[in-house]
Amino acid sequence: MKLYEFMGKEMFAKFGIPVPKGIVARTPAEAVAAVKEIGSCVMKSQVLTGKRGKAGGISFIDDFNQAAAEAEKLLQMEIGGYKVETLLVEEKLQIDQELYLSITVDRASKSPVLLASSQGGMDIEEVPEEFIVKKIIDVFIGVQPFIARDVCRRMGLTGSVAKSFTDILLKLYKMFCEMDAELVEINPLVISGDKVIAADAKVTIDDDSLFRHKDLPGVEERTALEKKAYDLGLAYVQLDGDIAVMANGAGMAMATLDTLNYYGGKPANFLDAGGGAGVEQTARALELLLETNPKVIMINIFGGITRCDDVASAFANVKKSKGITVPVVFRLVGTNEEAGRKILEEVGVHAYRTMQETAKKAAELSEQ
Amino acid sequence: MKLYEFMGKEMFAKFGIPVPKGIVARTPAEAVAAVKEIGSCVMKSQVLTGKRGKAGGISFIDDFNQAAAEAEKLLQMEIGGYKVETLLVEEKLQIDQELYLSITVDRASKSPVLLASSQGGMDIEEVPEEFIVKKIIDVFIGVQPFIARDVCRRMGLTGSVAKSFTDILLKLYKMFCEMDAELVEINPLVISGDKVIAADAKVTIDDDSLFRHKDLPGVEERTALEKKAYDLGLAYVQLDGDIAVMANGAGMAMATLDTLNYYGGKPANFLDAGGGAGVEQTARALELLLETNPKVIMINIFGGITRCDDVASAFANVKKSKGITVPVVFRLVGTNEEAGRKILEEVGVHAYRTMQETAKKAAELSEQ
Amino acid sequence: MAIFINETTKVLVQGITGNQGSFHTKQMLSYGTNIVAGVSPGKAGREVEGITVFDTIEAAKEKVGAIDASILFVPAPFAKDGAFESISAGVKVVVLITEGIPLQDAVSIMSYARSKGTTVVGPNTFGIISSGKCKIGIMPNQIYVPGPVGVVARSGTLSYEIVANLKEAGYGTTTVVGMGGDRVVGLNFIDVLKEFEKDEETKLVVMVGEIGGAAEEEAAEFIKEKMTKPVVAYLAGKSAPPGKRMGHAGAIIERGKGTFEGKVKALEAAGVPVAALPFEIVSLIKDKI
Amino acid sequence: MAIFINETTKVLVQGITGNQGSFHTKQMLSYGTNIVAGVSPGKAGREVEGITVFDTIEAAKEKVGAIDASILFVPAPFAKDGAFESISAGVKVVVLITEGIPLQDAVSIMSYARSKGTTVVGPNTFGIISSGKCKIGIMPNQIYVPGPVGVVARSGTLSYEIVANLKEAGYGTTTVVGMGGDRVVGLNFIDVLKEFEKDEETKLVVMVGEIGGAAEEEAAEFIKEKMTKPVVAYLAGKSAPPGKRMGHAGAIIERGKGTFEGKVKALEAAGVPVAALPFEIVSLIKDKI
Repeated sequence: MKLYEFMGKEMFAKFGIPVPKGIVARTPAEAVAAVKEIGSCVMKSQVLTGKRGKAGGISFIDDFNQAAAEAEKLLQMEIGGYKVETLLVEEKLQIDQELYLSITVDRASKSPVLLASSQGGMDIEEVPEEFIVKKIIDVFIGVQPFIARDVCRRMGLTGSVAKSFTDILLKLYKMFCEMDAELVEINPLVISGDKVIAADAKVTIDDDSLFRHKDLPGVEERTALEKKAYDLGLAYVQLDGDIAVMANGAGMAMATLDTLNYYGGKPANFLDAGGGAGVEQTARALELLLETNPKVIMINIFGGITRCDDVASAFANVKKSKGITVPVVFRLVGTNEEAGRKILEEVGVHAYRTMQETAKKAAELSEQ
Repeated sequence: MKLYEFMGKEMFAKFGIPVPKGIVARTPAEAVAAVKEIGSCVMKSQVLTGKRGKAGGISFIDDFNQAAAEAEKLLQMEIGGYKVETLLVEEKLQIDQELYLSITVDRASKSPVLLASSQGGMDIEEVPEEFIVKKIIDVFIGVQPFIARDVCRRMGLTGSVAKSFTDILLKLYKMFCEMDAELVEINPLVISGDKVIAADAKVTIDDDSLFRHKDLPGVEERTALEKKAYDLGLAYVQLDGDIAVMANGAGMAMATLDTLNYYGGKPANFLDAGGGAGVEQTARALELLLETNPKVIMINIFGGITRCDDVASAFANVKKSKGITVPVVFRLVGTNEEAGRKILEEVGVHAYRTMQETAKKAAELSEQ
Repeated sequence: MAIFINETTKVLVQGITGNQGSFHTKQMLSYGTNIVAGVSPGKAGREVEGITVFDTIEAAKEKVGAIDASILFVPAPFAKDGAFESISAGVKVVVLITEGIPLQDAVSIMSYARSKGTTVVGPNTFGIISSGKCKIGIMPNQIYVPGPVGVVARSGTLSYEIVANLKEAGYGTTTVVGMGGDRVVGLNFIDVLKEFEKDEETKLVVMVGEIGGAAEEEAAEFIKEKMTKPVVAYLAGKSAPPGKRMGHAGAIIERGKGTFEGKVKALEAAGVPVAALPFEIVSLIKDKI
Repeated sequence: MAIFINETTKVLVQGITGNQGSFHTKQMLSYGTNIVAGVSPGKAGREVEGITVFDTIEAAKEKVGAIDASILFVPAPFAKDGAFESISAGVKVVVLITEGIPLQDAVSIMSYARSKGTTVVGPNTFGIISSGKCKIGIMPNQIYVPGPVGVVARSGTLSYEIVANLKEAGYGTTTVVGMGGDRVVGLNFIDVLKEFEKDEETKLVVMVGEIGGAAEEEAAEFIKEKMTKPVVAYLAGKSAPPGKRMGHAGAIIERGKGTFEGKVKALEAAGVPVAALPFEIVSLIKDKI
């Protein structure tokens, strides 16, 4: 779950990481009040995407009279597909240098990895490798002062700036661990006089850990349909074809799309019904697909932890209760296959055995 | 640093470990007031030693009128050499079973070790091995629920008692780590109905860690002289002979006592002047020895990190400023030996080269 | 021979009394897996499919001796504790079926496993199977028959598809390893390729990869330099739109890395033919075995 | 030959700019130790006795390459961080001179060291010296001359005493190891005895123990079963009153264990003659070498 900048900064503040003075505003009137309190400031649109500066989503307010108009303008913007609904009105910082600092998890080493650079700011992705300090963190010892010292050395930080940076780094790692973050990123981390301040905040909390962070406010970046699927425990991505696809397993779902494409079919979605979906969940998944009004439905099940009879029962139930008018092309093999085929036959559906013939049939039907 | 029971229990409470309701009393009047508030209770003398129950240091008060007399009695006791200065007046618990639980550090595995028994209480040291559950803790993962489950299983705890015990164990380990304890011990840990309550508390905080626990109140169990030595950074133990002994290194100090004994000398103390003692500290150590009015002083220095010239200078300074009237037998070899010998000769002291001749001479002088 | 597990492997099932635990215990037993004990806290003394249930692994060890491998059917919030229990008990292969384990729990599990020399399969895996010898996982029994092909896959059902195709074409498998779909998993392609290279029975390896991450690219490097046995690959996700989550946290395409084209290029440069559809694998291996 | 360190060992000094750090750097250099770098945070660019000072070990490694061993003259509150730095940098032998390191810091250091395969000497040790080859510690140079005796001691000055006695009697030493006086130290007698048993130059081993703990008793067991070379011992504390702290946290006599008599009994049963006074060691080894 991605957090908005203002939420990330609230979290920073809670962990003792310095952030600029700021007020959240959801209307132009609130923004004006915020500007009144803060004075010369920067107005930042709160969206779950990067590059908002380049998109015009950040305004500098020197003249108090601009405030209302700027806020209105920003609150009407859409950036990277996200409508701007919230602004963060922040004091303007004196910027002497922009640093970069982040912690995420590295697949290869299976450990947290710390990235830092003395050349932070908008173009961090173009900074040459030699100016990026990378440290793999051993979780048994975490980020220790000696690691911070070496990061400072390589960034060329000394004196009180190094001290403040070290303090921020240690706290950021603590937050990363305690909040189950997937990513914490500060870009830029600003040197302002002898202070070091987090001028931005990009925080992503691991969705799988949310059960132990019940106090966090929810942030939704899914479409309504995707959200519905997520709540059902399904991985769903909307695409622009006309064949609704359900498969179990993400790899299998991808392979199903690949195969459909190969035969000229156009998938309407990616839907991974999950490893251990039972009757109830599978039925919900089917209902979801029906809502999208596809031309054809293709179901591709290779039962492992998913049992073929469960999927077949779910299908039969939905067919009986809701009625399914579009053609359904079914593939069903694996655990409890025979029982599943029998259930399908009872509701008049023949199940194919291979993915090829299923995909081919689905593609053909969608052409009609 | 050993904590009094009442301090240990305050710490338990802070970490969420259940303790009986209790009030600290330092006078009979305070004790009476406490009894008034708590009702039927147990009055426990607060001393830094075990076996106080067997020594009569614990009174059960059922009749309110006994309170003053019992408190007075307890406050006049001395148990294991410790004067009783404080009482803990506690509610009486219904005791269904007494358990034992402790965490300390195991030398051999260099790790924390957890000890638990379903047969807690006064005679824990006589409980057969098979009723003691011992778990070496890997500090990288700490005490995890699976460890607690296995401890409960082996202790025969189930249901809500197992749940409470697990909760206490996890919190006790947290306290052990965060408070830099050398030992945390609960004996007995009482099962009272469906509750589990720490009826006693034995907590020792690592002296070397006190710099990060500045908020802890000090507890002193040293004699005045030992305290003085401790404050000087010296390890000092009073013995009953007449030869004051100073050596550097604990092993060397012990060997010096052994050698003195061998030659019939009687050491008045054990004093390890420490590895890296400088001029100032050595001078303080000497002054300390002079205060004990010994018959002879034996100084046994093998310089390593301790430099012979530093020790000699310290001696010369003290001799010049305070005057030393008792005979001093000096042994001085090792780092900067020649410089040291020269300084000693300037104040008229000859330094021996071997421990044997030094100890022999000291023993002889003490006989005169 | 086989890799990681074989007919002598003594297996323990954690979470054996649950729905999935008991169902798959039955399936594994019927495949011939040597399951020696089950664990479910608070359920000691029960039996599941004839297997005795214990409260803890230590309790099981007291009765049945050392455990070689374990499989966890434990809900995500408790999976770390369960995995720690296995690792701490000296189990050498731990199979984590559980989906949705918090990322940092997975990091902790892998660190602890590394410090103890334990091999972790998963999390979010279908498991591992040495055909005809030992199955520790949730894959459908009937498609795994002994033969010369080693299979290593990121994705479960997709590997079933391919193993079933292989079987129909007359090719059996030595060991099939599911690495797991999560961002942090215990094994990478290289770990498994190394074992296949050493295994005498394995004559050819099929890699089943997907878009996202750099595991396939790193594997390509290893194959080029160290593998003498032929390797073929199938990669899923050719038609996936870039930048969208496709269910596996691992399958996020980030910053241009991990694209289908990049992976194909790397693998082909290492002499690994890449199938763009799963059923093409069979024709790719025909001349090589 | 020698154990743990020898003439090729590249040594780094942590805390080199401090009083003790600079004094002992000079002493070690004059003994012939191959010191390649020093570290003192914030002091990069200085020189101490001709040795370049760096801010961090990583910085030092960039200039001088891999470090084999390090010695810490770092105040107790910062010793854990310093030791972690060495271990993390891949240093294989870390000598912790520092006294008064918090117990749980020592526990963390030892755990981390174990996970990385690092040998820790100390804390609260005089160090380790391979005579005529390499000294990493604070012991007085002049008494260490090459010869056939290996020495392992809990206590520093006491070992000087014995090594000096040996030298005067004409016996030099291979390696002298100070285990350190704290309750938790990196090496125990057995770790060191194993190395001496393997070392060709070592013909006989002197153990210098003291009351408290069970290290001597465990060593006795090991000697009985595994050592072919003769071992003699001196134990300090025969006349120590029971139950009193004698300076080393390690030397507390607890619950009847670790007594002088018990240790002597265990060692003699293992064929190890025990001297009750340090200068008796020389006569004990006369017939054995």
